[in-house]
Amino acid sequence: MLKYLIKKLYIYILTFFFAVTIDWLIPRFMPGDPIGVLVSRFTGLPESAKVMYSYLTKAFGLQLPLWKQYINFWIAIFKGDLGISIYLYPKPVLSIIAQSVPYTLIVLLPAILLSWTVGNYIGAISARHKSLDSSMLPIFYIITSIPYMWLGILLAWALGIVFGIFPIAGAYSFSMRPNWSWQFVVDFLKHWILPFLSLFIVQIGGWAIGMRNLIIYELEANYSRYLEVLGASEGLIRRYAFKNAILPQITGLALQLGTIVAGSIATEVVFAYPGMGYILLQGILNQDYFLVQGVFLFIIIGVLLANFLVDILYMIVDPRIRLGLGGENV
Amino acid sequence: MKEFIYFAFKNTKFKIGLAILLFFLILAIIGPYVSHYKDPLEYVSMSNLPPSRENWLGTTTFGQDVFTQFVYGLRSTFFIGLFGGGLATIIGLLIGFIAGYKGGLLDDLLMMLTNILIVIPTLALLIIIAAYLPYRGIGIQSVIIGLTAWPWTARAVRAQTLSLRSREFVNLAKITALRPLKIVLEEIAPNMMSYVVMVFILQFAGAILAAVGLDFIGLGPTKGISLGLMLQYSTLWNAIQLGIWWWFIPPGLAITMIVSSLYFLNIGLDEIFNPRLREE
Amino acid sequence: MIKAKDLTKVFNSGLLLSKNIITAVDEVNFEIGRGEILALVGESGSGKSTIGKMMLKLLKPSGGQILLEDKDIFSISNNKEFYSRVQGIFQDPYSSFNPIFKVNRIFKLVRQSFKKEISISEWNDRVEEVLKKVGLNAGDVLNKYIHQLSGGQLQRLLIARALLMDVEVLVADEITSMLDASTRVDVLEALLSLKEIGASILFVTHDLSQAYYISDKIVVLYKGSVVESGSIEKVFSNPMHPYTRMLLDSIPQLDRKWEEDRISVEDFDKSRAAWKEGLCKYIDRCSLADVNCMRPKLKLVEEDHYVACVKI
Amino acid sequence: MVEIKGLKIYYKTLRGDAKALDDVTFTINDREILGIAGESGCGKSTLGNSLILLKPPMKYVSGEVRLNGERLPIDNTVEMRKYRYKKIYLIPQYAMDALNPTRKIGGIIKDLVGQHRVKYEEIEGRLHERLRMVKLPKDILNMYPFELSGGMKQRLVLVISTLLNPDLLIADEVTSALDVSSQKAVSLMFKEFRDREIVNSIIFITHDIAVLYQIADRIVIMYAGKVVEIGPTEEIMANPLHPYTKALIKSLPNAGIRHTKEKLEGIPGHPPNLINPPAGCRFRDRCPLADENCLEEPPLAEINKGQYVACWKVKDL
Repeated sequence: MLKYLIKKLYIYILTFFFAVTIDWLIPRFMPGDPIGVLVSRFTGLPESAKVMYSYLTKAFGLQLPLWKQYINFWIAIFKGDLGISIYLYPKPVLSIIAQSVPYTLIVLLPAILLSWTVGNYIGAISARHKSLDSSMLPIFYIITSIPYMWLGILLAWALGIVFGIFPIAGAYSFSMRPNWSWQFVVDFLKHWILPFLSLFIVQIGGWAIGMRNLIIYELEANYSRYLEVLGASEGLIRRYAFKNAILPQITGLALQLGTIVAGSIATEVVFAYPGMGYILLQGILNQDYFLVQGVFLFIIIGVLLANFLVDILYMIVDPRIRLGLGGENV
Repeated sequence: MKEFIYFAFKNTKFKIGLAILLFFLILAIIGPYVSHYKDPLEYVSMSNLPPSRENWLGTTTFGQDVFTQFVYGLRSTFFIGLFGGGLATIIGLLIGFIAGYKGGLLDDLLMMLTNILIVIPTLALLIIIAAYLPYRGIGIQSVIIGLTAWPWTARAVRAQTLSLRSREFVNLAKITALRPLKIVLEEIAPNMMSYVVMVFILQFAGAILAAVGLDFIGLGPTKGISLGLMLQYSTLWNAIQLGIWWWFIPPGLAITMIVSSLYFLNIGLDEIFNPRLREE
Repeated sequence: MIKAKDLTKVFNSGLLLSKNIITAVDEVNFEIGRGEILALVGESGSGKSTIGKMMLKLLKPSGGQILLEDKDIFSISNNKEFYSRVQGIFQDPYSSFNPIFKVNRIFKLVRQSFKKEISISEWNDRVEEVLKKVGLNAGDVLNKYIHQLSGGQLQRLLIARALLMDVEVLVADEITSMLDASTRVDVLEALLSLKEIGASILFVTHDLSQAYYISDKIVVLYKGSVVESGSIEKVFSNPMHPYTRMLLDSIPQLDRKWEEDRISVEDFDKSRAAWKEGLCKYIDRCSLADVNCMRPKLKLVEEDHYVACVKI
Repeated sequence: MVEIKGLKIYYKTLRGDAKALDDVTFTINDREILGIAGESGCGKSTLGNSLILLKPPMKYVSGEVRLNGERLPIDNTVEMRKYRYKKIYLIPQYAMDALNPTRKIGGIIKDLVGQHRVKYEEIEGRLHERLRMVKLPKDILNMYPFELSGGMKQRLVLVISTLLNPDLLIADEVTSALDVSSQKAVSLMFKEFRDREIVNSIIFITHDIAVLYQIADRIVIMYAGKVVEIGPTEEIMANPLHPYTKALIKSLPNAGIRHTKEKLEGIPGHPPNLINPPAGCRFRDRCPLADENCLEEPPLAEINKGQYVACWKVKDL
């Protein structure tokens, strides 16, 4: 069991190292002078451009030899100093991101967990008999093909504008100050429902298809046939099949995290929901390079942590791994 | 091959998928010739006009003709799907073949790289790369999507190569003193042709979705138009609040239909190639 | 003439970090003369297929050598030269042919690799002739896809292929285990025709009756080591090693019934406890075993008959 | 006592119905081990599986099966559930992975037994005793199936399948995937289970006649979906009547034959295509004695006491 954990940790550390290196590499090896490109887009006066230019070169430490820059970069990360944001000058990047992370998590976590459970459940039901399967499967496939942000737009337009039930921008109405009053909570939830709903629906299709295929595979496995031959009821056979089919779905959750996080960025942009995605959009639109770099790192760390948690969960649930005999099939 | 055609046209999922795909393909090809206007970004008439005989899909806030933008956008979407998906499939095939056939340390290293790239959210990677490209055309966008989307293919192709490599006819080829390259190309690859086509279809769909994702957060092509950009502009300029549905519904719908038609094609092909499924 | 000298193969199943070593083949020695069939017999996991694969250079040994006419086969760099003299047939006939081509492609490839100098027409005559030798007629076998033929026919095609190349050594790795009894006999007869042209044949099998039927010498393997070997008449008529004796007892004969008392089943507990370095591998199932059964060496018990057991 | 009359089971395939089992009739007496032998594709597994779980692609055509006089509704899978695991059992060919890998063995047994409203405590004593009989330790119950070796799994499945003392036990190619030593051990255990009256009667299906010679009381030889010969084991081995049985026995090297002393002969040709089988005797085109009246289907006639054969030529011998 320990062997499995060490191997997993080994890959995640390597991945983190790889991601940070890319993050460091890109501005330094991209064609053209990164600072020049940044400053040229900055619409200020000529002198302020010069000031910006010197500030940025110092901030990047471009005058230092490459390997020195690389080490500084790592030190900065561990110290949590991700540089100063240009867009929200002089706020440090770390605090901006720290502010936006809770909003992302409030929408993302419930959406992922609920869509995973509901999607798996529906997938299991649809594998029950042919007629249900042939009608529900196309729907699942259409849902998974919808681009994340378009579903958000549709919901915003339909529920927000045409029926006007829910507000479609921000995390809470401007007149409110965040406090624990009942009134604020209700208002907050009304703003929360649409981004959550769009992220929730768009993922269900993927999980349902995955579970449907896995269940059919398990139902055809020899142990299901043996149970049937021993007069076991349909319910018992399906319960066993579901338990075995859910395992690869757990690893699937870990692998899909990357795409889901990417999807949530787009959804936040649609609803101007002040999560990491929205911050990232502002960073890009304003060429605020440090902010973009910081958000990238946070996403990587978040995804790696989540992956590791899911792996631990998988190890506890799957006896083959826990007893260290079965080869892990991630 | 004859048998394939016979079963293909008996398979409903395959037919539906193909029909939708062809519809949008034809629309993308003949669209620009049929539309009244040549330049999608040109000011043609009043802004926010609903669909009419003059402007089949109405106009945008800038008075541009939505239908012209839509058909040019379709072209770029197919372009990215083809080249981005194609590049990803080729890289995935190469790495999958080498890792699967050679095995040993090379296999471990390549798989390490693949696992890393799978864990990192590809969109985050694209953001960093795209954010720093001074000039972004569709071509460059397909390249960066292709470079980051291959891990799924590599894993699938490696598994397929491993299973084929353990088959005895590969050993028989080895003891007939055939060179490794000949073995891969003549013994293993032909058996995977059906599999490669299905993997390419999935990559094609993946590339389209990735491109839309990038365009939407402002990292799309700096010149020309794409369905993702249409969605971005419409959201940025409050098309939802103003109820200009004809600006954001068609691009999203087109992407969804194209991608789901690709998925249907994929399941259809899977049933056609997999005799066991055909029995039902 | 082919010889295995202290042949060893070790598999490392752990990944980069952890190492757990499995010794599949443990210092095996045997020799096959011209026109001789040697049966390599053992249960699953005894390493017999691994030895077969090493002889075909499909696996590199971790220790020891395989000598073809006293020349280490891994020193013969030119593959064409080696494989023109050493050939193999595998267990699953349906997996030995590339499903998308017709079966006669294997003959075309053989000509391209080894016998380029022979003209196509002359080559086809030779193909026809060897097919007759293995009891197949070209008409209903060539130009067919593999799902149109039976397992027995496919295996005989592979034997015909070896006959075409008049090989010196043939490795037959469990070639009859997937076949029905009736077609199995034709395959064994075809193998005998190869023996007549002077080939040395390694016949890998878990079926002792077939081994007794066609082979001249026998090597009995248990968990990678040789427990008994020698001329087949001697080993079958007076088996010395407890494992060989147990195997021979277990054969469902057609003329006498099983003795019911001597059911020797892997004893669940002892096998785990006994696995210590230096002890005889058969200790967990052996009726004669006691604590100081050290790791035995093969010793001559009678002319052309070796046994590896401390007790004998 | 099990009577099978005129059983016909076909397989649905793309190119039409394969007549896997065509009008098979025989009986299995109480406390008897009946061996069913035949080459691949002769319908023996179809027979075994259809008696207990008749699911597509198998299709019931006609015929009747009676267990102790009571008609078995084999064509109605739901109805049959009452009989499965109480009256009729199957030990499958795929015993190696017949157990759910992610659930403890004790848990599996508890669920299975619970399905038939039998409390685990009631049969716990019997379970431990049976495990001892097949030399499996008691603490196997809280282990997982993937921790056991092939032979052990086979013996465990034998115990699980016979836990509720079945009337009829069907063993489908149980020994073919095993090594020689465990093959003997498992086969003899079947005999012991019958002798200890844990099981009433057993249908032992295998392609290896030699194993049947060791443990079966009577043997049914099948060819291309039809029964060609039935008889007591000693009789069939001593003087087989049907040409196919003769050829089959002659092709086995099990009686310690050397190619130098005595040549074995195979059976030329291969079994007919069951989608449109040849008229009359299906062994016609491979049979050395075949002539024109073999064009008509030979009935399964009783030649001498207890020995049946379906061949015109046998009377003249």
